[in-house]
Amino acid sequence: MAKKKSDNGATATATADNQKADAARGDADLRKEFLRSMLLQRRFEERCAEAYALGKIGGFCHLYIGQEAVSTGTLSLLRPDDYIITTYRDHGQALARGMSPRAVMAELFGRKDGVSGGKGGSMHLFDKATNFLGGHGIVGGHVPIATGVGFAIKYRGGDQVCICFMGESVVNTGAFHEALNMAGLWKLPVVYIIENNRYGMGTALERASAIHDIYERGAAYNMPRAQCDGQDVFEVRRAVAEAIERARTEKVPTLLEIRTYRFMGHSMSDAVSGTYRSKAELEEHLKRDPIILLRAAMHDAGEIDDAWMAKLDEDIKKEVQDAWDFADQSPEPPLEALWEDVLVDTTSDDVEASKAAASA
Amino acid sequence: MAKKKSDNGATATATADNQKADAARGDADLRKEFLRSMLLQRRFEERCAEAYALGKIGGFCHLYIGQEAVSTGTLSLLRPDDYIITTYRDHGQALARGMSPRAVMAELFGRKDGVSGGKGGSMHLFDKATNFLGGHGIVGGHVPIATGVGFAIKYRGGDQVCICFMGESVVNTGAFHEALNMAGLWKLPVVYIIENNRYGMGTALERASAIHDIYERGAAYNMPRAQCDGQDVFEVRRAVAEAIERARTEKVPTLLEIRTYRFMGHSMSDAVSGTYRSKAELEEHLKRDPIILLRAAMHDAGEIDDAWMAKLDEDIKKEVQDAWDFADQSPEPPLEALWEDVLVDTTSDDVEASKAAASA
Amino acid sequence: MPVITYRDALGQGLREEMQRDDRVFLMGEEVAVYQGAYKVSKGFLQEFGEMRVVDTPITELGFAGVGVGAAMVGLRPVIEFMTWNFALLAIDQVVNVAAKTLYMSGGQFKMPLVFRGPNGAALQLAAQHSQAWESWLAHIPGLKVVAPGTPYDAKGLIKAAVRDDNPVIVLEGEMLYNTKGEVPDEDYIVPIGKADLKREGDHCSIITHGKMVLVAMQVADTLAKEGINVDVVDLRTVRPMDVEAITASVRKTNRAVLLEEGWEIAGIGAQVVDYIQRECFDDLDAPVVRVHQADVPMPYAKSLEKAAKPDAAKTIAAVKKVMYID
Amino acid sequence: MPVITYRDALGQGLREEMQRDDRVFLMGEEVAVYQGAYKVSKGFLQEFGEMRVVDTPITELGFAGVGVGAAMVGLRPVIEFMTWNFALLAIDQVVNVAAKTLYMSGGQFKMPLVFRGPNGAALQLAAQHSQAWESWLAHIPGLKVVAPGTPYDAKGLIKAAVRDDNPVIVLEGEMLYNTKGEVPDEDYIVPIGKADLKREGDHCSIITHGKMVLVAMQVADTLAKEGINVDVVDLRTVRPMDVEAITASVRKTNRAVLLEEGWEIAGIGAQVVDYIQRECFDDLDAPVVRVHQADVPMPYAKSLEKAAKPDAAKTIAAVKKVMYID
Ligand SMILES: Cc1ncc(C[n+]2csc(CCOP(=O)(O)OP(=O)(O)O)c2C)c(N)n1
Ligand SMILES: Cc1ncc(C[n+]2csc(CCOP(=O)(O)OP(=O)(O)O)c2C)c(N)n1
Ligand SMILES: [Mg+2]
Ligand SMILES: [Mg+2]
Repeated sequence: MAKKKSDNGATATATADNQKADAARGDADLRKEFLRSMLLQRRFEERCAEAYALGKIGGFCHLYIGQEAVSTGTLSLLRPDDYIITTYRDHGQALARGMSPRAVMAELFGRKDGVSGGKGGSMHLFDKATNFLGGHGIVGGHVPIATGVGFAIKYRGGDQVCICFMGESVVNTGAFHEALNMAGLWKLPVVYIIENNRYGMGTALERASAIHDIYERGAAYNMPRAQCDGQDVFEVRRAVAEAIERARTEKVPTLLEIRTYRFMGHSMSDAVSGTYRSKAELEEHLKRDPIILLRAAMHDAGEIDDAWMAKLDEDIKKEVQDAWDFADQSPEPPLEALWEDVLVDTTSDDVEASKAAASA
Repeated sequence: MAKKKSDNGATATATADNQKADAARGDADLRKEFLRSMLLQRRFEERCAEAYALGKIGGFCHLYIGQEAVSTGTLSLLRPDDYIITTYRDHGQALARGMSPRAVMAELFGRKDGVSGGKGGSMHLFDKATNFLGGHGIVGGHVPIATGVGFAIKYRGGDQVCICFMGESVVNTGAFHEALNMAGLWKLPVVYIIENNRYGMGTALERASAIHDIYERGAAYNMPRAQCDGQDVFEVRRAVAEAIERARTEKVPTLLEIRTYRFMGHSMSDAVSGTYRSKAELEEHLKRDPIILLRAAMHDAGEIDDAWMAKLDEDIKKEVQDAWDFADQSPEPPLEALWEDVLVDTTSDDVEASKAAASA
Repeated sequence: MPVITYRDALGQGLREEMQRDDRVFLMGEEVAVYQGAYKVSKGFLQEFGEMRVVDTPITELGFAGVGVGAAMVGLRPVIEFMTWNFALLAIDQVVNVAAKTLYMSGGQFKMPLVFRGPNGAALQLAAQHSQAWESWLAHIPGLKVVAPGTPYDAKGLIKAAVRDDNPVIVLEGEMLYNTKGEVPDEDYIVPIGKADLKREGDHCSIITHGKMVLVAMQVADTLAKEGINVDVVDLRTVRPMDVEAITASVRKTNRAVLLEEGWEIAGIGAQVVDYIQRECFDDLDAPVVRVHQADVPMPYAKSLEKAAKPDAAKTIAAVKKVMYID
Repeated sequence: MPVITYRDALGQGLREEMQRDDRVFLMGEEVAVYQGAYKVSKGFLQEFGEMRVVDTPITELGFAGVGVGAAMVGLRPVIEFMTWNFALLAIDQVVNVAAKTLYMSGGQFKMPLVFRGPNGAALQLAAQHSQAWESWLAHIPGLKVVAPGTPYDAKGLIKAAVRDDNPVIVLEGEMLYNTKGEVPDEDYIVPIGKADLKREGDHCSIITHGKMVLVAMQVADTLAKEGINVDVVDLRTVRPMDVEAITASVRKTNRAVLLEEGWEIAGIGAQVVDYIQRECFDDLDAPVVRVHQADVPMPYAKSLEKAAKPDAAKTIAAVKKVMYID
């Protein structure tokens, strides 16, 4: 499963590959940062499950547990002015991008201090400050938007990139096809990242896609493409770094399939295993928990010990508890908010002023 | 341009290929039939242009001139119980399928005796008797319908096939992608035929698709695929025969790109050349007029002479004139027809009777 | 009579139709292995097999078209949209093909096809997942559109929909699936196009459909205690609409409140207002009042969502308004 | 004042906005090399280059989404749909993203985006190409929807649309492109949300928008000869609607005819009826009468098409009906 395939990119020599792998590992500080980032997501999601059971979070809620190496590995590479867009399974990415756990939790609680003012909820985290272009609820719907962001970058002659996360089911949607064709045609700086967790709700990839190595769909769009292991944060980082580099310098999009697994049900109403996947399958995958893998590697390398780890876990639990408390104390949005944000009251009459406002 | 590529099908030996090519040529009678079929389409379309100029045909009208070898080569292979579905550029295929020129012309004139009762017009020829499932106006919209027909054939355990014609622009639409993925996934007996006439309105293929050998899109759907010359009716017949055989016996869909050219403008309001293609390019392509190519081959083989050809042309002109006269004399649909056919008044309450009615 | 849920009533109706007619099949996302996103098709895969209970990739446009194609050549597909919000992606097939093919083909190709799934808001699903599409669908000639509000009507209408030789839209409700009611075990049909007077009263007509029927009944109960007796006209079908039932009620009560789940502008209620002013101009004692979702995308926060939705309190206020009570 | 076509008025307005603001670009099928399917963007490619005048593949859903993405990060896209019929394929982006992102993001991401193109029937284009979508689009909170009926309004509204920081739908008309009218050379805006009293009279209000404005003006001329003087209220914007202009006119004339191009059920006219009965209940001397397309898919045959479409004769009959003249 973890084997790496790469087509149409630079045909890397073994040495170059090793160099990249080293770069992807970063230094010990960075590795600690990875661990912190992944563990924060994990603990955050665990508390979300709890809050959901208590009725503090409502609606649909999709946890990211098991996939943390993808967000952490990817977002560790981004500049502040790069863009991210994703699906309803967005908590982990929001945190990895640096959104405050308080504001994210407050959003999930539907409160005024939530990132989206309590109006978006779990599926619709948005944050202008970090160029986080949302959590989107329609499967495939955000992929053309990513292409549009890539278009805007090219239009302005910038060297930003746009990262577009999606589940593996998305590759069967018309929106994906239309969006990737345009990105391939126009050479837009977008990295399309498929988080292939093997299931779209209860439908296994093999029952939904006519091909199973779905990164190969990139060929239809003349797009560099690759597949990598999503449980190894270094491997994610290496593969994404390559794609980002290509986008930033060569202005070429990439389709990257990252193979991961979701450890929880699809959403809060879905059992962890049973109908469509067996307990045995789940347990097999739990062995490749990305946090455990990284922790073990660092432990073996002597970079961390049990005490350090315990302390980290404690700190993070505190941080998440703080987020919970903050969210719990944040007020409900005022009733007037119902009528706000339907439309804005502004125009671009003064072009220069409005440009300045937009870039602010 | 005319070179043949084939992937993922049986890797044919040269001998087998030759045999197939021979079979595709048929006997002299069949070749005469081909010529007749293509010439009928050509003359019919020429008169449509005239009728359009006279205001007898209204709305959008897309002529098939230049592409006749595709319809003739393909439909010569179908059984009466096979299905055809196509786009708004449907006159040639309707005739090649055996719909009466009278009923087709009457439809274009918007008359009561038209195949669709005057309600469909040029873009919406339908004929239940020949399993002609329409002319469709939304680019890409009919491709999922073809997949549905394939599904129905499989559902009933039949050995029919469904032929789905489309322009090359269609391969960029989401509908195409979704439909072909399902056909590849479920192994449905559909032959998807791209009539690649190089332009979608004024947009050259290369400006719309990230890849230029568009039959390769089939790989994304694990679908056998091939490319062939569409100006040579034998070549069309050979390639389509292979695909139909595969659909009928192996129940496997095929994506076939047939490279052709449209000799007229996109529709009646579009100039033949100028804005998006040069006169020189057009003239180059006119040299490979499918009718002239076939006529020359038969002439060279001594199968026909000038007198035979003149007679054929005269007969066909008469037939088309007869269709025109018929259409001209056919009454306008009665005003009550406005309110008919919005809904039917029937139900499937008596299942057996309604099954019998459906298959009748 | 057995008391079962709306979910099971739909399932029972569908199952009976699949048993009696082997041309009927169910297709959609998660209908088979997963037993239905909302479990309407629980046990179907086991009973009917994978050719008749078909899981699709996430391709609303594509599988709606598959339904159209299969219907054109003689099958009777039931296409499930996991929710009608996602059906926007397929709306071209619904509107441009399913609704028009009979007409464009001069009556040659009928379209015995059902598109069904939950419509409207559930709880805190936010803007993209909380939309009620009946006025859009009712706008389109060539479709029939039903919106059952009770288990009885759900079974009867789904069966009528499957048997109808036209494309029928069935709008269900996520919030309705668990509601219970009496549903006969036997084979019966609720005719498409017929409203149902669910409650009789002289003071005012509440005209509604689908999920809001429950709210209207609740309102009727509450008002009855205050001595106000209302007609509850459940349209059941929003296209074609039972104009006679509407006008008969309004001619009796001389007052009407229109209650619907969706947005105001060009909603179903607007059309009913038009029928009423056209047919009952001299009968009306007060302007018709409409109750509907606030004219905003649905917010996530619980309090805001509640404020956005039509409910019993708003409906009671509307009834009192048309009765000039305050 | 120069007299130019509706087509050129749109082109002029768009060109001026592209000149004044380099964030504005035009994208769609055939807008560049082909000079526009209906030539609205004639010369644009030459003037603004291929980065600002962008031909797309046939991917309505895709390029609508590209517009959304570009708008979210600060550009001001103008997305052309070759016709609004094809926009059904993109409606998910229009409704679920363009209209909702500001709200869902709690006000963070505005959406300065124009979706434009011809709407409604032309001549004999048959069912799939002859549909008027204003009631669908007006149904959706988060959108503004304009439908200019004259060259003057076309230029003024397209400019207002481009400058607006919200998603604005511009419904043009294939049959309008060649119509002519006075259009100032200079920079001006027609405010979104304001109706225009295009003709004054005391006997009846004809309330309409878009392509039907021409028909209404023709009707007004004809009726004037018979001594019947009508108000012609051109809504210009169908969302948000200028309710005041509607009620002011109806309070004066006490009679209203609603003329629209689209289908009846839950059409724009139904909503206007609702506003009128709500606001002018005691002012009305007769039920409002609506004129609209026959409730059928559009047929191809010339005679049937004519019978299906709303026109002057039908409108005159409606005016006479509300005036109890026969
Ligand atoms: C167009 C559309 N259809 C259906 C749904 C319902 N739905 C939500 S998530 C989901 C599965 C998506 O799976 P995948 O893309 O693999 O992402 P994952 O949930 O595994 O992260 C489905 C069917 C939807 N939101 N949008
Ligand atoms: C969804 C959609 N978008 C746009 C159009 C307008 N349109 C009609 S034909 C056409 C070009 C199609 O080209 P192609 O598929 O190559 O077929 P050809 O006309 O060359 O036969 C376009 C853009 C349409 N009918 N449907
Ligand atoms: Mg998945
Ligand atoms: Mg073409």
